[in-house]
Amino acid sequence: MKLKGGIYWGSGCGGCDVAVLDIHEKILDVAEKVDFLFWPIALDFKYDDVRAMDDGEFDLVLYNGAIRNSENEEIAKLLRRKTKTLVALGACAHIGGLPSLANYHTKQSMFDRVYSETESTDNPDGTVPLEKSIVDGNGLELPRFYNTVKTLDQVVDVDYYLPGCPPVPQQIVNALTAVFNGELPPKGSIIGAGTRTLCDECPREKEEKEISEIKRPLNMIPDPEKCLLEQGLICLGPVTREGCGARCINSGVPCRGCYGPLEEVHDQGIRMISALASVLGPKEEKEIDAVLDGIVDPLRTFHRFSTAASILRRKMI
Amino acid sequence: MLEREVVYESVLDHDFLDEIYSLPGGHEIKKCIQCGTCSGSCPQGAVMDYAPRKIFSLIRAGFRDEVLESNTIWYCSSCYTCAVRCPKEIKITDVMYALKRIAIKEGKAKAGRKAAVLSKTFMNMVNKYGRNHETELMTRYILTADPFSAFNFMPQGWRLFSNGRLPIMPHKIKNIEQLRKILKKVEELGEI
Amino acid sequence: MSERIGVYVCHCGTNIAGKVDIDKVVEFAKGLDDVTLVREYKFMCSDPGQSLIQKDIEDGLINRVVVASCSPLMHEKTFRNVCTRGGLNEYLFAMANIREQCSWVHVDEAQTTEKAKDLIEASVRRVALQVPLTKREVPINPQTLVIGGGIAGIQAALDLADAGKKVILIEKEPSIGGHMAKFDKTFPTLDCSACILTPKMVSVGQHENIELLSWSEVEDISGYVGNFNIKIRKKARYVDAELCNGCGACWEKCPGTRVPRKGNVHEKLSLGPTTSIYMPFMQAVPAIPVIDTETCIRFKNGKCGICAAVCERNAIKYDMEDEIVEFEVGNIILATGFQTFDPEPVKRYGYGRFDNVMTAIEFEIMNCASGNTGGKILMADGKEPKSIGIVHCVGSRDKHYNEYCSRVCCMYALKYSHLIKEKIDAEVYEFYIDLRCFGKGYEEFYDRLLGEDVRFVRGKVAEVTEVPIEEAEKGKLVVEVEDTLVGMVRRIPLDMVVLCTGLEAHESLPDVAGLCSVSIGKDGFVIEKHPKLGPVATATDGVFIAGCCQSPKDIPDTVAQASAASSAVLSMITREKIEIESATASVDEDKCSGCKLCNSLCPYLAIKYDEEKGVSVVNEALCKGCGTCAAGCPSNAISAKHFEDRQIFAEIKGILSA
Amino acid sequence: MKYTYYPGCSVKATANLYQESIDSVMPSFGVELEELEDWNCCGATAYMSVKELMSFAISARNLAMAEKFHRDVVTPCSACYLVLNKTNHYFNDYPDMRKKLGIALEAGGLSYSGNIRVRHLLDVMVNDVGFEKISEAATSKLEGLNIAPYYGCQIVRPFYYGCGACSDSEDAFDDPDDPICMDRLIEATGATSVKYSMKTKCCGSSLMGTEEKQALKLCRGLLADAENNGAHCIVTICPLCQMNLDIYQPKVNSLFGTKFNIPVIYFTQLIGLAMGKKPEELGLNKLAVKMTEPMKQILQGA
Amino acid sequence: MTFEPKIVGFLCNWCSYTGADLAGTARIKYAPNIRSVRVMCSGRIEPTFIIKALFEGADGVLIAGCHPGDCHYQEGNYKALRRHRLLQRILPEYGVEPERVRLEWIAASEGERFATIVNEFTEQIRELGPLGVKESLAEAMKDDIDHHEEHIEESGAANEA
Repeated sequence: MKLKGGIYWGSGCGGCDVAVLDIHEKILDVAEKVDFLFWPIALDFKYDDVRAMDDGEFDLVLYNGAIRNSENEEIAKLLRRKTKTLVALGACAHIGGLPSLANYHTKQSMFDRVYSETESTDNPDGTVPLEKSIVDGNGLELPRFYNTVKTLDQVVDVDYYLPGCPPVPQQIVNALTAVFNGELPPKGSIIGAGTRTLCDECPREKEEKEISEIKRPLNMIPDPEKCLLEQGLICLGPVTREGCGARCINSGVPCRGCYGPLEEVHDQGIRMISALASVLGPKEEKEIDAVLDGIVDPLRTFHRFSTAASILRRKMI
Repeated sequence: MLEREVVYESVLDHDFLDEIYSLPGGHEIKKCIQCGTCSGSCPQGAVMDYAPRKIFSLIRAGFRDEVLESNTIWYCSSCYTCAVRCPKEIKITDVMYALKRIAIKEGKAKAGRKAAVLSKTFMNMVNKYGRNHETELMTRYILTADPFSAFNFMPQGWRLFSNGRLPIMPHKIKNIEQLRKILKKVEELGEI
Repeated sequence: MSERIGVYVCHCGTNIAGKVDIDKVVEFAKGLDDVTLVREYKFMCSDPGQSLIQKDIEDGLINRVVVASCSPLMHEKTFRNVCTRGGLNEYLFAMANIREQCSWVHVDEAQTTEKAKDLIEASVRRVALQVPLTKREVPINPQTLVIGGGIAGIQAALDLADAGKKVILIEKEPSIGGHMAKFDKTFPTLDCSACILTPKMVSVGQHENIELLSWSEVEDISGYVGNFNIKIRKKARYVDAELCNGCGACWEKCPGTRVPRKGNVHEKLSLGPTTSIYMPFMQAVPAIPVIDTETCIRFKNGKCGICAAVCERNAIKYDMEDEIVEFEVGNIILATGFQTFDPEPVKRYGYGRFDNVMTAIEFEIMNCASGNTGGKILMADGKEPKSIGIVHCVGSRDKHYNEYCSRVCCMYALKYSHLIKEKIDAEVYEFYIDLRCFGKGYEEFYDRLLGEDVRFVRGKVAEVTEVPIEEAEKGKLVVEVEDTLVGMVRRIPLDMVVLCTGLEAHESLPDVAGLCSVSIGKDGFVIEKHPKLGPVATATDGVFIAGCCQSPKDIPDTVAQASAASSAVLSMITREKIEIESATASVDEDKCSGCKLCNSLCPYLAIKYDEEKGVSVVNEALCKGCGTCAAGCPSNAISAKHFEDRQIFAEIKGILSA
Repeated sequence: MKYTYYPGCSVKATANLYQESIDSVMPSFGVELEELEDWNCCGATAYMSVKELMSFAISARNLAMAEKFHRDVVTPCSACYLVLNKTNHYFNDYPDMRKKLGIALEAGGLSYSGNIRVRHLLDVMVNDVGFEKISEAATSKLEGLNIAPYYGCQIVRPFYYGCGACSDSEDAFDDPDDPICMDRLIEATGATSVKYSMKTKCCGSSLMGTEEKQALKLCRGLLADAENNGAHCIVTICPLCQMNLDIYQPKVNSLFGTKFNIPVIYFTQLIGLAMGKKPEELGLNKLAVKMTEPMKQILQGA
Repeated sequence: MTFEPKIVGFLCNWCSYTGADLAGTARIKYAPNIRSVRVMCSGRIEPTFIIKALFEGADGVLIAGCHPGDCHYQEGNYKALRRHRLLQRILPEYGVEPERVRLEWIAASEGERFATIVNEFTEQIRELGPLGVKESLAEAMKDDIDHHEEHIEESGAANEA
C-alpha cells in the first residue's frame, strides 16, 4: 500500500520545494511509494481537500517555511491534525530561517517601509493591505500578518526536523527512506544531519585561534587550506550542525549557520558571541572595540537563520 | 575667634560634617588624617585664622560658626596645591568653595566681605552680559565694597588703560537669552 | 528519577533569624519540587546541626542536601564533609548564602526574607541536577622550590633542609642575603645585621639538602600541587663557579665602572666594588663574582680581558651562556621580597634634584660599615651634615601612590635618629604623621629616642625647597611643614633629608605570581588564602608565601612567616598524597568536532588536540575548573563539572521564579 | 591642526596683547584656532564661590556648543582651562550633577555628552606642534636671554586629584610640582631657561582685588626668585598671572622697597620674538613693565 | 506598587563573590534586589546565561570578576570583557538598553565597592524601568490566532529541553 504524503510551503522562499525536486530521478522511487495528496507548488489540491480528509490520514507531511501569518498557522494546525508524522523541513520551519530576521522589527515598521518608504515605492494613495476589505462590492479577506515570525514547533507539535537552507537533497532522500523503512529515531530528533558541528566536516586545517582582525569575504581572498575563522572571517561553522557537506566552506564562503545549533545549545547566535569573543586577541577595551568594529551587524550575522528559535526571539516592543 | 574655656557639646553642630560630606566633591573629607600637607603647602596658610587642616578638624567637631566666619575660606586663592598633594585626595579647594557659598548664603561672610562682594559682582556681570567686563567689574566692586579704596586701584587702572588694555564697552553675547534660560532652569532645579 | 532533597535552614543565632523570617522560609521551602524535608536549627554548623543532616542521610530520608546558612566560602567544606560522613557524595550538596549576601546586608525584613527564599529555590533547583563526582588523589613530590634568597627564603629553605627535605633555592641577584645584607643595625635591639645574617647565609651555601641557584630566574612553572615542573634560567655569570675561589684579583684590576641600578641603589652608594666584574658585597654567598655586561669593556668593544688575564684559576669565561635547568617539585614558597618606593615622582621632595635628599635604603647603605662611605654619614660634598631631617610616609598612606602603611618605616626612622646621634653631632628632625611602634620592645625604643634630643614634628612634609627666605636658609635644604600640634607652618633649614620610602612588592612579583597562578591584590602584594587563618597559603594549592611578598614586614615577622610557610610545606609533604579538584572540565567526544577553538583558552594548557580521535581532550590533572573553555566551546561539547549549563540555568530560573 | 578656540574674557580685554601674539604666531605652526561662536564666561573662581551648579551650567554651555565640532577645545587662559576641565569632570563623575546640567542645558536647547577634551594652548604647542618645529621656526635664536618659566598654579592642576603621579589623569600634561615643558620650549627658542623653583607657586590671583597685601607678598616672592636666578624676564601662560606680576610690579616695589624691573611676557610673545617678529606685532608695547635695555640688546643681537 | 528591579549577579568565586561576602562581614547595607550566581571564574559566564536571565525575568544583569591582571585563572576576566563588549553591541538591537548588562571588576577586598555598585546599578535599573521580556513577547503575539500564554511557556520549555 502506498503511503499518503503532503508537502506544504509556509513562509519561505520555495527553495525547500525545489530541493525536494532536486533529488532528481529518485523522485520516481518516491512517487512509487508515496501518493502526494497535497503539494501546492506542484499539484493542484485545495485546502478543502485536506479538510475533507480523516484525521491522521497522511502518513507524512513535510512542512517548509516559517509561520509568518494566520494562514501559515492555520494550515500547520490543519496538517498536524491530518498527519501521523510531521517533519519541519528546512531552516525556516526548523529555526525560523531568514524570514525570522523580521523579528527585529515590528509589523508596523515593516509595513511603513514596504508600502511607503522604500525608494522605489509609488503609492500616492497610501494603500496598505487590509485584513478585510471590500473590492467591487465583494468582501475580501487576507491572512493576518503577524508581528512575530515563529518556527513550526512554536505553533504545533513537530515530530522531526530536517534542517538546512535548503536541506541537502540526499538528506531528504535518506529521511524519506527512513520513513519508508520505519526506521525513524525518537520523536523530536533531527534527521538528515549529523551530531557534531560543521568543523567536523570542514576539510580546512585548524589551529589554535587568536583573532585580531575581522574581515569580510568581499575584502579578501581566503587561503583555501586554512580555517576561515582563523583568517578573520565570521564563519558560523563552529556553532552549526554538520550535514550539509560543507558546501559553502568548500566554495570559500564562510558558514552562515543554516543547519542550526547542536543539541543543548540554547541559542546559536549567542553561543557564537561567546566562542568568538573568547578567542579575540586584544585585552584592552579600545582594542577589543576596534576588532569588533569589523563585525557588520553582529546580531543578524550570528542569528541569520535562527532568530525565531533564539532565546529572546525578537526585539522588545 | 570666639573665646571659650570649655566647649560644650550642645553648642556644636554635629550635622555640619554631613552637610559638607554630602556635597559633590565633599565625600572624602571624613578621610582626613590631619597630616598637615595642605596647611604646609598653602601659600596663605600663615595669614589664615585656621590653616586648611584645622578647618577640617573644626568641621569634623562641629564648629560651624568658627569655620564659616573664619577668614580662611576667603584667603583661598584656588591654586589647588593642597588638593593636588592631599594624600587622601580630598578636594580641599572645592570644599573651600562650598564653605564660601554657605557663608554668603547665611550672611556669615564678614571676614570675606570684600571677596563676597567681588564674587557676587562678578556673577551679576556674567549673568548680565554672558561675559566678564573687567572695567565695569572693578568699578562696581570698588564702589560697593570700599569706595575709599578707589584711589588705591587707580595707578593700576591707569597702567592698563594707558597701555590699551582696558576696554570701555562690555561685550554682550548674542544669545544671552539662551544663557538666561539655562540659569533659570538651574534655579528651578535648585543647587545640589 | 525522583530526588529527595533535604533543606536545612540555619538561624546562625540571630545573624540570620534576626532579619529573615525563618518560619516563612521553611514553609516556602516545603512547597518546592523534590523537597522532602525541611529543617531549621540555631547553628547548622555546630555538632548537633551537622548530626541532623548526617542522620537524615543515613536514614535514607534524603539523597540531596541544601543548607541555607552562611557563605560557601565559609562552610561549604564543613557540610560537604557531613555528606561524605553520611554516605552521600559531597557534590550532591548545595549552599544558599542567606547570611553574608542576605541577612547581613539588607535592611527591610520582608525583602530580605524574599531574597532568602529565592536563593534557597535556586539551590534546590540546582542541587536536583547536580551529579556525583569522584575525588582524585595525586602523590606529592617531597622537593620544594623556594623563590627568593632574602631572609624569608633563607629561613624557609633552612627549616625544610634541616627537616631532611630537599630544597631548591633560587635568587636572581648574584648572592643571597637580600635587603638584610644592606643593613647596619636592626631595630629595636640594634644588633648587627651582618652578624646575625651571615651565619645563616653560610649554612645555606653549605647545606647538603639545599641546591642554591643564585643569579637565576624562574622561567616557567607548570603542573599542580604535588607535581610542579619548574624551568629555571641560570644567567651567565661569565665566571666558572667550580674554578673561582673568590680571591678578588679580578675586580681589583677591572677598569670598567658599573652603574648600580636605578631605584633601590643610589649611584654613589654600593656595598661591593663598583667595577664591571663585581661581588655584590664581601660576605656574598656564593662568593663568586659576576660580570656586568652593560658596562664591561670586553663586552662593549672586545678590547679588554684584564680579569681573565689576572685570574690564576682561569675561571673567567666570556663565552658562557644562559642555561635552562629543570626540576620537579611538590611545593613552592614565594619569598620575592620587597623594593622601596621610588620617590622621584614626588617632585616636591626633590629626590633626584637635590644632592642631599636621599632614600632610606641609601641611608642604610651609607650607615653600613662595608658600604663605600665606610659607615660614615656624609653629604654629597664629603662633609658631615649638621642637621638631618627624616621624612616619614613618603609614598605611603597616600592615594596617589601606596595607600597602605608600610609598618616598618617608623621604626627604621627612629633607628636612623639613634644612629645619627650615636655617630655624629647633628640635629635630627623626625617629620611624622603617626608613630606606629607596635612590636615587642618598639614603644620602649621610641621612649628611648625621646630622651635623645630628637626633634619630633608632627606633620607631613609639604615640600623640600632650595629657595631661601631668610639668611639662615641660604645654601640649605628647607623643609616646609605644618607642625600640626602647634598649628603653625614651619620652615626648617637642613643639610640632609632622608625620605622614609615605603615598601612595595618586588617588581619581579607579578611575573612570578603569574607563573604560579597566584593573585595579586590592588596594593601589589600577594593575596593570601585567608587574611587571618591562612596567612602563608595562597588560593593555589601548593604555593605558599613568606615575607614581604605578602605585605610589608619587619625581620621578626618575616622570619616567623617563613618558618610557618616551611612547616605548612612539611605537613603537605608528610601527607604524601593530596586530593585535587574534582570539578574539572570534560569533553564529550561525541560532540566535539575538533575545531580547536578551546585549545587557546586554557591558562593551564590542560586542553590538547588529540590528532588520532580528531577531538580536543582535557587533562584533568592540569584543569583547575575555571570553566572558561566550557563557556567558549561553540558546540557545547565541553561541560564544566558542577557548573554545568543546565545547573546554572536552573539556578537562574530559581532566583527569578518569584 | 584645527581646534575650537575658547579665548576667555581676559584675553579679549586686559590680556589683549596675549591675543595679538597668538594671532601673529599660531598660523606659522599650522595651528588653526576657530573661535567658538558666542562663547560665554567660564565662571572663573568667583562665580563658583556664589553658586555652584550655575557656574557649572554656564561653563557647560560652552562645552555643549563646542561638542558638535568634534574637535579639542583650546584655551590660552589657565583659569578657563581649569574651570572647563573641572566642569567636564564634575559632569562625568556625579550622576546627579550630570542629570541636572543636562536638564538645564536642554532648557537652552543644548545637550552635552561629556566628551569634549579641553586643552591649554601650551599643551598644544609642546605636544601637537612640538619643540622641533618651534626650534625650526626660531630663526632669531635668543641666545643669552635668561628666562624664568612661570607656569602658575592652575595649568598644572587641571583636574587636581589623581594627578599627583600625573599619569592617571588624562588632562595633565606635565607634573603638578615640577613641570618642565615650558623650560624645554624656552630652550627650543634658543633662550636659556633659568632654574626657577617658584615656577608653580601662586601669584595671588583674585586676592589682588580683596587681600592685596597678601597677593603682593606672593608676587614679591616670585619676582625675587626670578631676579636671584638672573632672569631677564618671566614668561607666563596665564592672563591673571601676567597682570598681577606686570601691572602690580611697581606696587610691589613701593610696598616692599624692592627695585624689580622684570618684564613679564606671554610664551607666545617669546616664540614670536624668536621668530624675529617685531615687538609691536606681538603686543609687547602694551606691557606695563617695558622691555629692559639688556633684553633689547640681546634681541637686537639676535 | 513601586517597581523593584530584579537583578541577577554572576560573580566569580575568587574576587567578586568574596568581595560580596566581605560586604556582608562588614555589614555594609545595600539594595536587596540582587541575587547572585556563583561561578568559579568570570570566564565561565556565557552570554547565554545573561540572555537567559533576561528571558526569565531579570531587569538587569551584573557580571563581576577580578580586576584585569588579578584573575585567579590568569585571563578568564579578559574573556568575560570581550564577550561583554560584543554582547553590548547586540543588546540595543533587541531593544534592551545596554546599561542593563553591566560588567565590573570587584576585588576580594572591595566589599564597599560591591555595595556601591549594586546600589548604583539598582537605581539605574529602577530608572530604566522593568524590562519585561515575557510581557513584550506576549504583546508581540497578541494578534496571533489562538494566542495563548502557554505558547511562550512551551517554547521556553522547548528551549530548555
